[in-house]
Amino acid sequence: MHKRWVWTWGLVLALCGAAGYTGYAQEQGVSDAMFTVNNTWMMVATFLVFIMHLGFASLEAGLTRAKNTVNILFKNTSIIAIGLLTYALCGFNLMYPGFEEGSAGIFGFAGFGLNPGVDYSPKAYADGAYTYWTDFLFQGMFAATAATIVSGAVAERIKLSSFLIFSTIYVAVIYPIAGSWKWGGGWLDAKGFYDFAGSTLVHSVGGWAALVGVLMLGPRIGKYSNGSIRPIMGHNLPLAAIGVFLLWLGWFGFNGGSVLSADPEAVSFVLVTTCLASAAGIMAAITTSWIVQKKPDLTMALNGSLAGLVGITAGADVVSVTSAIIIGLVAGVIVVFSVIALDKAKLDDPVGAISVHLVCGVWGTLAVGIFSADHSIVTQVIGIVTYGVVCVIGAGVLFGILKATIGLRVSEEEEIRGLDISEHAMESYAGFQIFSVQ
Amino acid sequence: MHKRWVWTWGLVLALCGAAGYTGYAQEQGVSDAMFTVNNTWMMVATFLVFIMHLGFASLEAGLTRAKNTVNILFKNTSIIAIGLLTYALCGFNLMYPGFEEGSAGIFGFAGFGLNPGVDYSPKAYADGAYTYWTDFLFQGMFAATAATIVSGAVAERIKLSSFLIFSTIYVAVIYPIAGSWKWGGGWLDAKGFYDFAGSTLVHSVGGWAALVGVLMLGPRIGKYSNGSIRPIMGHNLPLAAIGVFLLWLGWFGFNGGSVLSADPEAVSFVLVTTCLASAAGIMAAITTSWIVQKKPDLTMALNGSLAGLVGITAGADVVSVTSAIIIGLVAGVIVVFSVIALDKAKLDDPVGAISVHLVCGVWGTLAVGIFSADHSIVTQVIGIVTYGVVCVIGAGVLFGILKATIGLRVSEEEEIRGLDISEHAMESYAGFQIFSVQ
Amino acid sequence: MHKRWVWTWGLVLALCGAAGYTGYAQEQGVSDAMFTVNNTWMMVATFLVFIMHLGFASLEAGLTRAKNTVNILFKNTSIIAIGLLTYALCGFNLMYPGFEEGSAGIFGFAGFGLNPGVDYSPKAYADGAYTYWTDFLFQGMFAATAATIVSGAVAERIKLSSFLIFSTIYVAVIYPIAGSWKWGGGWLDAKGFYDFAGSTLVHSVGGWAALVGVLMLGPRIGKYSNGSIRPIMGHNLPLAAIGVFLLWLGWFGFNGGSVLSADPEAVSFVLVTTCLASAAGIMAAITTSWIVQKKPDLTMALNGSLAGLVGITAGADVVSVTSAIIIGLVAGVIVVFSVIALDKAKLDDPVGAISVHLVCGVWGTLAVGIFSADHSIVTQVIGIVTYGVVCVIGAGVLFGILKATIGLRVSEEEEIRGLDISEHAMESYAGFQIFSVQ
Amino acid sequence: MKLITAYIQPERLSQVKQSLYQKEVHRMSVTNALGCGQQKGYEEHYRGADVEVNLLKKMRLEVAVNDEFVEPVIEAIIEGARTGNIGDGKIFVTELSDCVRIRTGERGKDAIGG
Amino acid sequence: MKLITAYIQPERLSQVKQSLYQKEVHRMSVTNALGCGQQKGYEEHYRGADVEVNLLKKMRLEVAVNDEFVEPVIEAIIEGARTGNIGDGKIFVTELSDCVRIRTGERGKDAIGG
Amino acid sequence: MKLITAYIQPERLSQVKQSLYQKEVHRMSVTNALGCGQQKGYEEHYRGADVEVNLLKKMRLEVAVNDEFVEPVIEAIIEGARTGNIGDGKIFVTELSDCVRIRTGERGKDAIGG
Ligand SMILES: Nc1ncnc2c1ncn2[C@@H]1O[C@H](COP(=O)(O)OP(=O)(O)O)[C@@H](O)[C@H]1O
Ligand SMILES: Nc1ncnc2c1ncn2[C@@H]1O[C@H](COP(=O)(O)OP(=O)(O)O)[C@@H](O)[C@H]1O
Ligand SMILES: Nc1ncnc2c1ncn2[C@@H]1O[C@H](COP(=O)(O)OP(=O)(O)O)[C@@H](O)[C@H]1O
Repeated sequence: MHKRWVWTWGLVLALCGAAGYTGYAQEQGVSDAMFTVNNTWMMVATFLVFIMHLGFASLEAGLTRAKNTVNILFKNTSIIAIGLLTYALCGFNLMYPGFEEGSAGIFGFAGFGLNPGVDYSPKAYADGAYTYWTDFLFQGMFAATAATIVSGAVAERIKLSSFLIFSTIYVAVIYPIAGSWKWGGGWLDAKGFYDFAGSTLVHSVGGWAALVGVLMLGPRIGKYSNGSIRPIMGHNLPLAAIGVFLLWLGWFGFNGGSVLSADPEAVSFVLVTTCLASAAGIMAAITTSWIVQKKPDLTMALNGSLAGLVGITAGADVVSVTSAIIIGLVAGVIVVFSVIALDKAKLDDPVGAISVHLVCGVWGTLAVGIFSADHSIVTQVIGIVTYGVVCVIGAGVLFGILKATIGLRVSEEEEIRGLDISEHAMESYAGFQIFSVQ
Repeated sequence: MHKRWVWTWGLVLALCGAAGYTGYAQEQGVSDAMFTVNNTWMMVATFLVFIMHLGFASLEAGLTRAKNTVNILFKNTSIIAIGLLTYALCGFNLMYPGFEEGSAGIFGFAGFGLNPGVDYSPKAYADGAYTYWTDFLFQGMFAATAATIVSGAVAERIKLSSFLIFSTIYVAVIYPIAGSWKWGGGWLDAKGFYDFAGSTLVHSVGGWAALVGVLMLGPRIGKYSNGSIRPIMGHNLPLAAIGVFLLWLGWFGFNGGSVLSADPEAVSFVLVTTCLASAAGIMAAITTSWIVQKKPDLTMALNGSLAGLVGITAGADVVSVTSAIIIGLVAGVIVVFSVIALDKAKLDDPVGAISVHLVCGVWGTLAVGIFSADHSIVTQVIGIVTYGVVCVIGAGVLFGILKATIGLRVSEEEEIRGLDISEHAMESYAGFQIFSVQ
Repeated sequence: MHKRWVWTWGLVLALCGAAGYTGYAQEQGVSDAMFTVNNTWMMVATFLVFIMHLGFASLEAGLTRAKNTVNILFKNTSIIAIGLLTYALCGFNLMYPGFEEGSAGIFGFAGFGLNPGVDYSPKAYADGAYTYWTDFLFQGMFAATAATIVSGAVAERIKLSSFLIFSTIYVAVIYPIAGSWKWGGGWLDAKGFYDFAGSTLVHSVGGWAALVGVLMLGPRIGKYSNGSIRPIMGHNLPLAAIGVFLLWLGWFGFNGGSVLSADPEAVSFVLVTTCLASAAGIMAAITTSWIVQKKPDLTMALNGSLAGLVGITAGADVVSVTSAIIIGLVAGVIVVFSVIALDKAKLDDPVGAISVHLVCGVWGTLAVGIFSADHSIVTQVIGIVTYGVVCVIGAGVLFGILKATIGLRVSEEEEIRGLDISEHAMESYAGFQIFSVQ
Repeated sequence: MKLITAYIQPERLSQVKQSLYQKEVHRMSVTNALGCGQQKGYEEHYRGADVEVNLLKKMRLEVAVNDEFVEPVIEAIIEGARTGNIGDGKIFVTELSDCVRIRTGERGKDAIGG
Repeated sequence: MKLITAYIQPERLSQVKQSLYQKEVHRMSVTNALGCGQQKGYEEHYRGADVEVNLLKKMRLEVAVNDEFVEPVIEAIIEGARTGNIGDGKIFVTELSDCVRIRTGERGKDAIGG
Repeated sequence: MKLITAYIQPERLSQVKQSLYQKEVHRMSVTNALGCGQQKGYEEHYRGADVEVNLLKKMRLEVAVNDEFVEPVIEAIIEGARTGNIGDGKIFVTELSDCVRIRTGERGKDAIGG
């Protein structure tokens, strides 16, 4: 069975070579100890990606109002469950269907359920990089993040049931099929499109759906009134900050794990570009917001970190340290202007998901073509456009059917009272005096 | 000295064999690198179990009232300290006293303090799986969790001093002695009782004490009045959600570390069953609560995750993926009905500890007998009953003595004002306007 | 290029030998697998140190007022970005300038930017312990912590711009130069001064600056009025508790990673001394505060944990288990009295940073001389005094220039309204009714 | 018309509401307040320093009623709030010159109730 | 002088402020309150048990005015707060015996306004 | 009997309590409020958009007193709350028809104090 690592491996080796490091990885078979350390690393990376779900939950809850917090936490708790279960049921085998090498596959399906196969040998499965089970779990943790990205953008007004149905289908079918074109060894991979850890395959895929969701839902009541923008402030910025730090932590696994082995040079280099891009994103967003908004905005600093991280994700292993910093700086500037521009366009995205994941995801994917001599910007654009078209159509059709049937949005009264009471009949902070005039 | 790994090892190997994987682990001596990676993995697992203490603290604080938050945080901070210190003093050597192989031991004690012995060789200690120090720390982190489970159930009304005395003795003496019967290679182990990572040895042991505590303390003032149940809502659901995600994260180490080596196939398989059981628990609890309570309850979704995790803990390495999902689903249904039933029985457990840890702990232990052909349900019942009897008696005597001497419960006035003010003279959220009519 | 590991290595080996463990590490070249596991461990340690920044942010925010929370989160988010970027720019090469062996170096600089050099071989770089990139990132995560320590002490009244300028220079220049004297193989290292993981090099270096900052800023308005101390309570103790648990978690990497390889015996032993010191610190602080303050103080219990951790940091690898517990106990007692004494001296340190990091940092460094036969207390005192003098002067000059130019402190009106509104024009808990009469 | 303002212990609120319902009074407004009176406060300790807290949590009730309801409402509040302990609270009665129902614009006696 | 106290829906506050500004009334005090009236409450569910919530979030406005401003202020509040739905709120008017501006010590009519 | 209601700056509360204690007034009730008056508000910025905040945090004091205490209480509040800056606050005095102590059922003048 073809797995993602096969395609990535060559580039990792190329990088290692470039950095003056050749050696053990080329050996025919790795030692038992090497297999074990590789797999241990991939499991650690899995944990880190797992904790990103808490990061998203915290960030989204923190940047929205207290009357919708239960709802957001509920969605995020459901999504990780839905994501893992559907990935086990079909997602994994849709994303890695085992296209013939060089076949430019578009659709494949290796069957329902988890099954390593009769001739499964843990060590041989991925040439000693990880076991079948680790492979599934690592990829499964990725899958759910795409839906989580949507969650933040449509927060505070989407109907719970519609959101859950949307997420289930998006994550079970659309994400893995689209993913198979590159990581599954399909046609975009054959074309030379490059996306190391998912600026496009994960973040933009989530971001496009977020954009469609925001367009079809419309803004929250009171956000744009009489032509002016009335900010709706997040209710708990420490929670938002916890979210961002946990997301950064998770990114060590998201990018570091995408090396798909514990290769010391490759992984540690990726971690350095990842961290420096995040740091650069923070500084750029701070500076930009300080100049543009007159005061330094914490939420922009936090978004800046994520912008840098999303930006570096496509090319973390193929750009230089300096390029990584530049990618982060640009992402940090972009994210501030994008947030402001979307607001001007009356696209109401409470947490900045579109700016962070879609806009910076596109930027990061382009950046591979700009900063890496080995990749063509044209191919990158082809990949970006492909995912854009497919995701917009996919999300549009899904949201459209839901809108026409059970409805997408809660009633005005429910929205004003808050989704916690109307959808869950619960409060998130019982006893606290929380008053909101919005 | 006998250590837990000896008994578990055989089963891990059996599983590996079953999964078509044979190999390196049987070698006489593992390589230095293998020793190092095994030990590194076990240290990572230790960190993960450590962070469960923050998970418990957050969950318990989140599901109770703001006027008792300092008290809960204080208890959880104390317990980890008490747990580690007493485990170093005597717990470790009570739990792993080095019973003669096949001796069906009941009580043994290897002496006070930590001492690897004069002929200690790190690599030989556990055949290259981990060092003496890692062994102690990993097991020590487990020990304290048993007491933490009690903490949540008796919250908002137990006297701080009584709780601290109870926990110290329970964790220093009762938990390790009971644990020695299985993990220490004692008589229950000889009988073939199976509990992979502690559905019974940790969770039920905590859960039984929680049940006894709840029975002896009585409900919080105002919970059951005029024959009806008046819910006392948790004050901070984001905190509760953080707690559950951290607990799930910790479970990667709790179960994954219980393989007691970094064996790639065994550990990664255990992580997959663990995660899928948790995901299934969430979905089952959501569905059940949506049907039974008419609205989807976030706290039930969170409890569902833990229910699935506790349920899979006894058999994570010996059941199939499908069985793991079934175990999780059943646990998720059970936990909702158990919470409701306990409330009907006027057993006031603010955080659902009895339902999650005791009820699902029992279910998980039984499930090994049901879903694994290699284990007998009769032996599993013997184990469950044994621990039930011993823990109920042990906790009953301890709580009884405390009740008769210094008293178990704070005064009515102290309870109404809140334990934060009455026990600690502090507030947890100074400046916030928090009003509670309970 | 000389790196920190060279100097530490000898001691680690000495310890290993002492513990009856000899072996693989002395081999000429380590295997690829060993290199990979070593590097994987160091990367995990890096993540753990990273998460300390979230720990600091949470603790500091939790122990101060809600009206300054955005400001604190903003500072902490900036610092990690500033720390990593300046460490890449110059810090790393100032701290590890490659002093000639035995040259008793005072100042060296290996040039701007990151560059592993033309003859870089990942495995040869640190004899198979970690790559150049891991080395940079691990050390970079350390660097930023020194500035973060200051952040808490000067909170709620320092001007944002002044703080950011101070931190940038302190972390980019003073911390690495001072660090080079010991870890960079400079003159204090040659003298035999010992500081395993930074009781002095990190914690005291931060603590001295904190002390200078507190002295030059003066107390918060209303803290000391009419000769009496009016406590200004932290607004969110769950957040503070999250912070401390995350800091403890981070310390597994801070101390465990300072072994600078995955050596099973050395690392696991360090983790045991670290954890037991923390546990002892908690119990001692609880007991002391219960006696002295009449009620058990949660914030003291939390500070006790950190006190124990800071105390053990200098000697975690060279003291016995029993000594570690004693060091922790003493630290736990010291921290309570230090907090009270500083308050009596009208030194207003909102989070206890001076007591935890400076006082216990000094204690921990002394303790190496007391509890380890291999180290001289005189040399330890020389080291302590050196760092004290240099940091006090360095921080004093920096703060002095800032005070004379742009000013150190916000206006009285800004302080009363809160830095969140005055510096950032944002609230941290929009909608919550938060009233403070201070 | 009168405006009755009462300060009661928070934990008595549901009891007081019950008593008012029994007197057919279904309209009221509640605010959180802090009260200082004969009731002893308590000490808080924080990091070695003490502070005396004498503003205790109370609930403030406001009920606007027509004159014939004044005594029944006072009785109902007393019935629901009295425990016999210091700190039970106080009731204040002031004259109400006018009352308007925003929804309908009704004024005076009709606006107060039903 | 009169003291006008109004309970309104929280989300109408900015509208009411706008209307008051248009009548040149720039001074007011706002408190959070919970109100119980004709408006139906809602049920909360928590871990299998239900609880009826009938204290709904309201804003309490206090505006002290000279007599000639009473009617304009009432009108302005109605204009800003009325949606026509149950729960729109109530306005209570009481007599004010005196008014003091703390900063200057001014008394009576002069202290109320500008 | 009179009901004295004062809006003051939050940070002056302990000062005001002190002054009242000196006049032997030990009973009062405090509520959090937001005030809008002559005092300038401030701008908040959030994610690129601005919002003008002109409801500033205030403390609302209520003191019920017998007539002879009215002037001393007003003086005490002024003494404790005055800084001379805009925003110092206002005091409103209304007539109190009755007062009841819930614990004892006492009425009128006796119920107010001690
Ligand atoms: N004169 C007063 N003015 C304003 N509020 C008062 C006054 N007297 C009592 N209160 C309120 O009533 C509450 C109860 O009063 P307290 O003197 O403690 O109890 P009791 O009336 O039973 O002796 C106080 O906390 C305060 O909120
Ligand atoms: N008699 C009253 N006394 C005190 N508050 C009242 C009274 N009547 C109404 N209120 C306040 O006004 C709010 C709106 O009243 P409600 O009866 O729900 O609406 P409407 O007046 O439109 O019928 C209530 O929630 C309550 O806060
Ligand atoms: N007419 C009024 N009605 C209600 N509250 C008022 C009135 N005038 C002032 N206040 C309250 O007093 C506070 C202080 O008033 P402000 O005009 O800012 O200061 P000053 O009285 O010193 O000029 C306001 O924030 C508001 O809470």
